Amino acid sequence: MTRELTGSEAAALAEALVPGSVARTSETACYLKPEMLVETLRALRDDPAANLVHLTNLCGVDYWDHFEVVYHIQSFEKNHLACFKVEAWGREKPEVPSVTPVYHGAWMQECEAYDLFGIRFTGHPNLYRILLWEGYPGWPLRKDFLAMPGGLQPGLGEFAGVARRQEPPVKVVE
Amino acid sequence: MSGIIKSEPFVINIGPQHPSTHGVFRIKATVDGEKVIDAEMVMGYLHRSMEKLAEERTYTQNIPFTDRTDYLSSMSNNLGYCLAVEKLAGIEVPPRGNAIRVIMAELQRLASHCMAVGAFANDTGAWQTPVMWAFREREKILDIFEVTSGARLTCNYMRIGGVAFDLRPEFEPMVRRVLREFPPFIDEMEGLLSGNEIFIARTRGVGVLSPEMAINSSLSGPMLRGSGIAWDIRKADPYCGYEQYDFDIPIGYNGDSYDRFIVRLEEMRQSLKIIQQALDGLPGGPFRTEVPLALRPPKGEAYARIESPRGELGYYLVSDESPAPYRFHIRPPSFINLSALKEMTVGGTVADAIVVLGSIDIVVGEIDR
Amino acid sequence: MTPFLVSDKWYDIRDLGNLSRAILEAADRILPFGVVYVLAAVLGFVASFLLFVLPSQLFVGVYGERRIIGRMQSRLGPNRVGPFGLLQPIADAIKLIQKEALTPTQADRAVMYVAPIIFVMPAVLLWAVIPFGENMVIADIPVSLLYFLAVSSLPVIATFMAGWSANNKYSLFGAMRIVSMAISYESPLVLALLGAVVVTGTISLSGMVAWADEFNIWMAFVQPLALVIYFICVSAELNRTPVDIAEAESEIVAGYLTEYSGMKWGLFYGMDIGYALAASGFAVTVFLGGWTFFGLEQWVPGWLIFIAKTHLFYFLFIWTRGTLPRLRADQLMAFAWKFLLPLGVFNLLIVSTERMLWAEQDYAKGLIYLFALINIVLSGALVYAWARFNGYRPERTPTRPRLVKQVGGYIPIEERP
Amino acid sequence: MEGFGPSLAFWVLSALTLIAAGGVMVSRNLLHAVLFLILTFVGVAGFFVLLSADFIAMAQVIIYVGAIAVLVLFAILLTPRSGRDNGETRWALPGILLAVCLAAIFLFVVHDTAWDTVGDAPAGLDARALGTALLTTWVVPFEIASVLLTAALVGAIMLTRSPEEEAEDALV
Repeated sequence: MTRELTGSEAAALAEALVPGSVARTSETACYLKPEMLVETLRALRDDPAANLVHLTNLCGVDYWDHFEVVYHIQSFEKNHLACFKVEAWGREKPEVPSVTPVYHGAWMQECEAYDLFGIRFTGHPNLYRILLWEGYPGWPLRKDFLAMPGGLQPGLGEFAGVARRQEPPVKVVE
Repeated sequence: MSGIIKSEPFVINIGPQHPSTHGVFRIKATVDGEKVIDAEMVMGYLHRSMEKLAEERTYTQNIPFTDRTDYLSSMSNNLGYCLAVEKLAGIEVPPRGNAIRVIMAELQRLASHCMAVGAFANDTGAWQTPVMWAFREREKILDIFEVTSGARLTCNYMRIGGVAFDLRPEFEPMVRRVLREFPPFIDEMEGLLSGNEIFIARTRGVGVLSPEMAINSSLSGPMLRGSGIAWDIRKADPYCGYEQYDFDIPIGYNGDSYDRFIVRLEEMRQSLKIIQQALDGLPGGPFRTEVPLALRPPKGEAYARIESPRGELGYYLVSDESPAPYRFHIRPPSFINLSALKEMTVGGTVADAIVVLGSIDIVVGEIDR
Repeated sequence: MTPFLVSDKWYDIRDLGNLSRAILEAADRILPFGVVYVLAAVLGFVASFLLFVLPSQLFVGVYGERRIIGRMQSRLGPNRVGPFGLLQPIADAIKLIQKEALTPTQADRAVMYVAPIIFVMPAVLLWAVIPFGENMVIADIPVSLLYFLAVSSLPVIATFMAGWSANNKYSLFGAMRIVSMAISYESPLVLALLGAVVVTGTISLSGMVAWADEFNIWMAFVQPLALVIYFICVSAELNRTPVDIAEAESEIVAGYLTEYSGMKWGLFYGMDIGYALAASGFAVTVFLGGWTFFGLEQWVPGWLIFIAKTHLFYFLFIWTRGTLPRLRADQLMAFAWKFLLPLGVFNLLIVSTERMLWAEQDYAKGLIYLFALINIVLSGALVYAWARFNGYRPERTPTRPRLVKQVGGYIPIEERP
Repeated sequence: MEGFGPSLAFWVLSALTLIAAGGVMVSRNLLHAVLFLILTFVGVAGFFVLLSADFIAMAQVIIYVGAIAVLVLFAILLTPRSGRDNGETRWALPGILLAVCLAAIFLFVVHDTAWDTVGDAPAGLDARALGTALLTTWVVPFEIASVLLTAALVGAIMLTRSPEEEAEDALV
């Protein structure tokens, strides 16, 4: 059974290798500081105790006021899975360092996150819109993409017994 | 010769409409004569923005979407999604439901690998015969799906908390027939292709992927196992009670296209073994835990993954206590398996690039989602 | 010498040659000098088209091949149009004629139009020299073997024109591959046939059949290696499936045919089968005793035996097409230059030595059977030895993957069993 | 060369060969020129057939159409400069001079030859007689013909060389 590391366990691993790299922890994830992300992940990959060699999943999440990039990294030999997160603030030009130098497999997933969320991965060798075409207006997976006025969600409102989503904490610039 | 004869590199588009891309997928290959010197992938022709659509629908309504991502293994996709929702909401599945899920997932693996093996042989130039033979066997499995779920390709059979319907009485004899008739077919394919000199000449040493490269490129499934890495989520992170079944993980030798092919063939044998055990010990009882139609999982996030025929299929869900997922992310195995395509194709010929693409076994619906 | 006619009766149905000969001789008495040659040529062309190209292409090729391959692929094949789907080729032809034959804007229009025509002509011309019965040969020229080789080198030009003119990169690939293939495979092909020429001492196809009849042995037994080399080379030149790199549909879509449609495509498709049949007929004539069958031709019309043999040989083409994967272009070239060509040279050496010994024994009939035995053994030994010499070893690596119970990281390859 | 059929064939073949030869000269496209050249070769082979020289005709088609023309096509496919047109070059003047000289010689030969009609083909043309003739009496021309193929191969490779490579070789 794969051991899913809790946020604090992952933070302990990261903190032991690169002190001061952890911003905060949650129950399931460890938030890393963006500026130390690449360094930390490289250390975690190369360290035999952590042995986080396989970047399984990378995706972006839009939390209205900030974006999170989620990294699920696993070890084959230790058979554990850790979840790291990086926050990118600002809707205009969110930036996260690219982990492509550490995990080659990240390049396509970062392209996808860039394509759908508009998160720029600095240091990526070839960041382009992988699924949509160049010049596509907007970033489709952002919560404010094609949103209705007043935060109304298309589709859900007609479902019986379903309340509308809460108002966005940040005023969306139309 | 290459020193004397000079040729101009030019760009050749393999795809979007090409017999060997198995869908609308395009490799922009720069070739020098027949040699590929650069390869760039262009995708998104089938992009439907499923992840956005899923944010507008309830958890149950999203199950049919997962059919349409990897349309060659809809059962596995349903299963992965349902597991993620169950993990998020803390729902237990009854033992009968789990056993049915295992049987279905393994049948789906057989069907999908049939397709993969046949299409791969077709890509090497065997004129339709292997793919027709594989289709003949796949039909039997699709018939089982039709009897059970009413659909052959997009089954929409799994539900949160179990499966949609109980098994019909015809189900068991049909599966027994598959168990009886599949091993000779696999042996036949093995005899036809694994020992074929031309097939070996075409695939051995083509698209070699070192284990370091395979791990670092986030590959999964037969791609990873072909490179000699013992990793299978059914063993490493058992779900649906896979820990009770006895099976082996086939791994390859040096990670070329041939190894990936024989790994798939062997996986079919292991799948039959699992189906046999699951069918023999099929428990009674309920097949589904009742869950509310508008399920509201507690706030949080969950990442659940299964071993789909193409590799690690993960679903990352974020819930905000509303009936629709706040974030719905698929970790598609064939999309991520492509990340080493350039490394595998550059240096070979155009014909090799086709073989490598066939050995990855992509499904474009899953790449573009 | 064989008699000029099997019998003097023109209505002897064992031999169609009598009938046509009688008609032509009668015509020669009426018509001015020379016209009868033109008439004979036209008649021969029409007759060979009707007798061989049309039925072979339509029924043996399109229908038979599709039915047999369908059988191999565990499906039914065409069975809807007419009884047993027999009219399927006609339905296909009607469909193809109705289809628009597209020409890309940037294509070289003239060359693209001319290419299918040039492709069709040699397919019909090839039948002129093949004897399909005693005296049943349209043009019994003394250098018919060379004629066959000369005419069969023309379709390469046509396919090259088709590939180059379409202005499509896939087509250009196909054109490039077919030209390099023609260069590579022509030499072993000629070397293999040279062996047959050395043994029989004639370059006339009728002479070869007569030789087989006289010595009661097929060339295939005297020179099995030459037959194998001929079969491989001719498959390569005709783009049959194990070596159809010029129109590899899974790699370069359809090669030189990518931009063709309608009946222009249909001509290429149909004539491909026509060439394969002509090559089968040629192989039967040179290697398998032509229209003779160890005395059976006394009772059965020779052309019936010939057609039966031709179609049985053609079955080999269908069989390989239905079963084998395709080789890569560079592997194919290497195979021609490194394997077939030296083998052809060795074969020629052996055959020449035997011929010399044979001449000293005044062409004793018994000796040729001994040579056949020696050659069959030698061929196997030669292929084995040359493969060993080239460093080829059969695969020793197990074709089954390793099986492990436990997950973990990379498992290094231990000693292979 | 008597009778209606052979005469007709002669004139048709003459027209075909001359038109094709003219096409080689005037076509601007390198590949069209080669295709016209092939047509010329086929026409010349037809002349040999008319002269009852079957073997030479077949050899003409096999060697020139089957081998040399295919080699030239191969070279054109590989050359980066195949797109160039077959236009004016600085070799035009020497070429014209050479052509005039050649034409003069031919005219001289044509004028001085006693044109007898050729009889029938030698009756027993078998492989042995042919081989004996080629390897005893005509061994020198036979070997020269094989040099021709080598020359075609070398020429095909030379066609594909770029100016930079030629400059590199000149330095060595």
